[in-house]
Amino acid sequence: MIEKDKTLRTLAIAVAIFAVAGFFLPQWAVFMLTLALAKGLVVLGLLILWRTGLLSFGHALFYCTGGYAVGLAGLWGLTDVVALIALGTVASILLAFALGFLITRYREIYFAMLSMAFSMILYGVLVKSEVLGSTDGFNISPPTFLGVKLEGESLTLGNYLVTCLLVWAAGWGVHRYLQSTMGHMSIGIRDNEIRVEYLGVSVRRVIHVKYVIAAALAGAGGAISAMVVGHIDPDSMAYWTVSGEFVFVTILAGTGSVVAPFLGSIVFELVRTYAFQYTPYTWQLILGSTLLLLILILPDGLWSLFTRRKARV
Amino acid sequence: MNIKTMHPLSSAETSKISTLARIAAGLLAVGLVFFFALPAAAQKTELKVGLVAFLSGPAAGPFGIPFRNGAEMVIGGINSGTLPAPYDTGKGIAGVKIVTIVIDEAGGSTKQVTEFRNLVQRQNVDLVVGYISSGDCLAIAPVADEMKVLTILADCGTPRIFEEASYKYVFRTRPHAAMDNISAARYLLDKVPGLRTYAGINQNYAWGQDSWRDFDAAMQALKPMTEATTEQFPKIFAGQYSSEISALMLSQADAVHSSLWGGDLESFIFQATARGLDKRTQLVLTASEPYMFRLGKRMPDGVIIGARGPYGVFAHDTPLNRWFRKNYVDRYATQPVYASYVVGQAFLALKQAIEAAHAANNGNWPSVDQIISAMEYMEFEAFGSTVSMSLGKGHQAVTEAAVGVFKFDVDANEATIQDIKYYAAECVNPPEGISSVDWINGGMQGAKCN
Amino acid sequence: MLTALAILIDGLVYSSWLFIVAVGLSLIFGVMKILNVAHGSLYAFGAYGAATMVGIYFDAGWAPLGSFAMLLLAALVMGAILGIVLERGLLRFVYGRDEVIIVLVTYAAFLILEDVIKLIWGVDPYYAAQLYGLLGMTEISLLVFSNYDLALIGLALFIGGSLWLAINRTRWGKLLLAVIHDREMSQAFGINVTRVYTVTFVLGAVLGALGGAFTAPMISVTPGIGVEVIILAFAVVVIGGMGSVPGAVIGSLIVGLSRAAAVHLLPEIELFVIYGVMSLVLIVRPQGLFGKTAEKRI
Amino acid sequence: MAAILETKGLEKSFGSVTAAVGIDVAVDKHEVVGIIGANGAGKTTFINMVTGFVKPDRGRIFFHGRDITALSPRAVTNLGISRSFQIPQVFTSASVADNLLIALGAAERDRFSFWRPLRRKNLLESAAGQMKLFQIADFADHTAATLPQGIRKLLDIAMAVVRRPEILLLDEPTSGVSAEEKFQIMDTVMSALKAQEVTVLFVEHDMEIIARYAQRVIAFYEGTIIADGATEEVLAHEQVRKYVIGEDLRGGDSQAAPARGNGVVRIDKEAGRA
Repeated sequence: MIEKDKTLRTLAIAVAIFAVAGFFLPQWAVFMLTLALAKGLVVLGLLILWRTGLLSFGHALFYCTGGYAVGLAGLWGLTDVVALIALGTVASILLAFALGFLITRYREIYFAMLSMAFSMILYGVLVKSEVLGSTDGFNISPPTFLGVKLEGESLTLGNYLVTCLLVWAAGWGVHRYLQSTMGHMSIGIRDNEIRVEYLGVSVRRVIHVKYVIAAALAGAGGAISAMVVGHIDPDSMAYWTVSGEFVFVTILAGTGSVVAPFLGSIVFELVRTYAFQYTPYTWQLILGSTLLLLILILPDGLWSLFTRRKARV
Repeated sequence: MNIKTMHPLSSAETSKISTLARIAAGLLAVGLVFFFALPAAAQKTELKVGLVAFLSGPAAGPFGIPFRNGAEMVIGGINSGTLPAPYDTGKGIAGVKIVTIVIDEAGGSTKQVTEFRNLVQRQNVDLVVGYISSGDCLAIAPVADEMKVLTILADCGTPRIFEEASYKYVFRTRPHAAMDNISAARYLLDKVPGLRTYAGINQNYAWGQDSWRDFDAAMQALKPMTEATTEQFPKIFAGQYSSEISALMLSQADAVHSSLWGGDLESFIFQATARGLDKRTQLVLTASEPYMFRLGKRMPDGVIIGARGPYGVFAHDTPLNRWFRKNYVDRYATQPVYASYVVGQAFLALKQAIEAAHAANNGNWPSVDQIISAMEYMEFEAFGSTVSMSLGKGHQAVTEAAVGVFKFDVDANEATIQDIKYYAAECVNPPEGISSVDWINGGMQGAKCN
Repeated sequence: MLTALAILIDGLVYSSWLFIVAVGLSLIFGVMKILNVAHGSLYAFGAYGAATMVGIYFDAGWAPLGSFAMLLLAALVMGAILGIVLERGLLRFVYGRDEVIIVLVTYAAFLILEDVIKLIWGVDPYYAAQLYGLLGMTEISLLVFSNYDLALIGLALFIGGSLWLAINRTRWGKLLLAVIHDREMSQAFGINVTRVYTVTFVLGAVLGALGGAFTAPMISVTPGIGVEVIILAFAVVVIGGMGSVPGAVIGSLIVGLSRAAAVHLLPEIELFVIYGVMSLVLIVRPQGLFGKTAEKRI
Repeated sequence: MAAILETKGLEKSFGSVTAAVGIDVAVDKHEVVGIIGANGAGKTTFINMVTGFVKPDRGRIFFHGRDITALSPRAVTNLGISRSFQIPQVFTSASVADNLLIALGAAERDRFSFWRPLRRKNLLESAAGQMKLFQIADFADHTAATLPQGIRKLLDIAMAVVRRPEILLLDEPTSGVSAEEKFQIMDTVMSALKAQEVTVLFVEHDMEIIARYAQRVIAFYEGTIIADGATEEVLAHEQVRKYVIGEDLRGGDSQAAPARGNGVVRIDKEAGRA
């Protein structure tokens, strides 16, 4: 009755393949993959929430918090890659923990819209912060790796390998969590909160934990993006369209596996960049049509490509 | 949201390794193809330029498309060798033709950094010209240095780029935005000598905030007894200014400063004139030149207009400018605006610098470092006026500034500018080594005005 | 005193505009439970259509006042065409799917329509400003108001009133209420739900386009105007309560008046006002002011 | 023997509708109590109040002498009072086995419930055992949304029982189930519960089922208890027959409705506590 769960093996092998590929792939691809994986971390957090029936239209709040935490730490001279990612994650966790007391009362569209309102308030604050460069944002110096300063290609590769490692760790942890009792409580809360309460479990507390985990992942993703891009500004980190993109990738990817968010994120990034390159004047049309087709053909997300065959058997 | 499409617990987490491995292998293959498709360095046959400008969104109409048009036309002139002197040195740049790869600037700095890398490493461009948004310029500059790619920031305004850092591979061939507001303040005080109060309406983002800060500071530096009555910061792309206009009316300021651009500026003008704001106060619109022809008689007479430099109607009447205007109007059936001018200016700078380096390199195609040395502290003739790369260790251009007053010539049915005043570069730009903000706040020490 | 008057009038004008822009979104959500992101595109198409038709009208040299009919006509044509294309050509294939999926479908449609606008009208601005000044201005001491703006208040009242009558006093309205209340039951009673959906969506689309058409004279119609409107409309609808027409009225009033107050009294916070108000309302009343929560029977 | 569950003077109204007035109930360990009453008599409200879903306007509820009136459903559940629902409250998109697994996982109250896998050997075995006990093992892999009503009811009850509660409140365990299935379901439930020595309160419309399974019966009428005692006696009680069972008692003098609150008939209380 216990099926052999291969997800962790798949994850480890995939991450290993990607990490090794980083040594051979062209620079632009490594950079793009780094960003796609960083955003995949954010989407992984949204996956946890979405399994619970909650969608945050304001998850950029934590992505941005992670990014700005790194930016501010950089201004104070902190450059170590591990410390920076940890800092971005912790900043998001603290914020989510505080907001969680409020937002866990909300469901459905109200959860989505209140999240969005929070993220837009942060956006407003940043736009008003001329010290932080307002909408122009500011630059961040490249991170150091345990005291070692890398440059050029090795910097790109270093960032990428750290990201791969984090993706593996996050995927592993989230998978364990999703397989746990509390992870499975997602389905319970989504289907029937009353029953969950009558099982003696606090729905709000479970959601609070999930919200904090999702925020931590988004904070880590934001921290990586900020370090890798070397620049942060509110428009590309906190605006509602950024959150919208995360939601889009979440649905596009599907919730079948912790690997799905990364796959979805990479596919999205590839579609977008090639639409940018080949149809600079109508890339939105191409992107929109592609996504529309994917939604219509694969209602359960890209991941259903890998599970459908099994379901038929 | 009731999500019905979840996978049951028991079957979700088991996927086939083989399929996943196939994806990874596929991605790897795609990457490798591009990797080996890298062309080997050979005799220079073409100069591949990445051109980045807004092609979608609200900034496409006022900036992006005129920018791209200006680039297209000037590149055409360079490639066919039809530019007038001093650029009549044969076809192309040192005989090499320019080809472009155009990218949309929409989507924020993160996407732009990604696409910049793609341009350089996937598309193998030799250099990149573009960027209208200051945020994008700030983000791109360190990446360009890291990747050692010559990059010309052609249009963005923020002084911060070379005031906060210095770059080797990055140049900005247009002056930064501080002079727009300094010259506007000087002009306003000349035109309205008894001015006591002024107000502002600027978009609530970096550009608007910086513009107002510079203008306000310049006014205080030039005439300390004046006073700002209200500072309005509507959201960018809000389009609705009825409340702000009421607030401006109630403030009864002698003048209203605005750095609005594009659709926001036009909407503001419609709404302000429909309520007679232009009759009660002196409007100072620092970035409004691009819209005067299109708006025509809908632009109220007497408005103080800037073009962010000696461009458009402020451009000096030289053979270069005549060539530029004629070809532009012939080709696009519309007047060139400052976005068209500044991108043309960037390509002129490239032509002069590369050809100088080419000559110094005994007629061989110069290295990037040689081009950079040629461009640093270079002075060159552009379509609007003379440009000196005198700030930012030779990487930041300055020019003179120009301001005038709008008048719609009813008889000729034409938008015109009167009382044009030019301000020498040293009058409206800080000297090397001090930030614009500090310079203005410090009373603009050492400004040399004619 | 004058400031108070300015806040009131500016607030009412802005509220009226918001209401006209948002009510179609609220209607569609109320009946179909679809959060239509493409509402912004409908707004943009309405504005472009109006600017185009007003331009043609003035070029033809007809009586200027008749140009107002062009705004209505543009909204009807654009709303009807796009409404039918979106509903019949796209949305009906995803009915019954998860709400989020439908939101994303409309988001994709929005992306596509953004470029379609560019393909049809290019990136240069269009104006319908000729008729903005036609109605003249009203002067109150230091303040001058455009009569066109003031007329928007009347238009909003008219639209709100007509909708209220249509929903509460007509047969169609009763069908609508039945479908809102219980879709399956309505179907069982022989109501043609498919038709109600199509009619509702087209009506909502026309209202969205109407918002754009009547905004066109006061703005420069450029690419991207739809993006800004979506969020505003969402906020209004969420504050008022999803799917409630009276809620849209109150939501618009709250946002409009607080924004006007901010502009006059504390311009620094203008950017936060709408989100601040939205958060406050949601914190106090999670379902919005007029929203209903379904008690779960156990 | 002291009552493990006791309510004193519970009152509740929803707007103008009075759902409970002066409800005093005491239940002893291992009792099997049937609750009867017409629709709207306040039976479900009683269960909702006891399990914390509805707060009484007045009155107190004690569990082992501890006041649990203000507690949430979650807290009440954690004290050992479980319930089932008239409309089964299950996780519709999960399989029957997973429904039980989740319930079992929740029952563990494990500090590492965010980390330890749910699909563990002991939990899987417990779930299998529970399914066997409730005779729903054949449906283990079926999604709950697709189950026949009877099976869903059993699942709902099974989920309530995995916590091994001291008291189980069943809200109409056989409503919506065909007449043939009713006894089968009740047999299954009751034998399963007997195995776990649970005190049971169950709301039921069907007097045959009441007669067969309840040791004691409480009859509700318009928010009050009109009878409480041994099953046969209550069922035979005149007012119960008239107002609850709905028999036409011609010639009786009971045309007047029973008095509220104070007219409780305690029929042979001791008999009910056999």
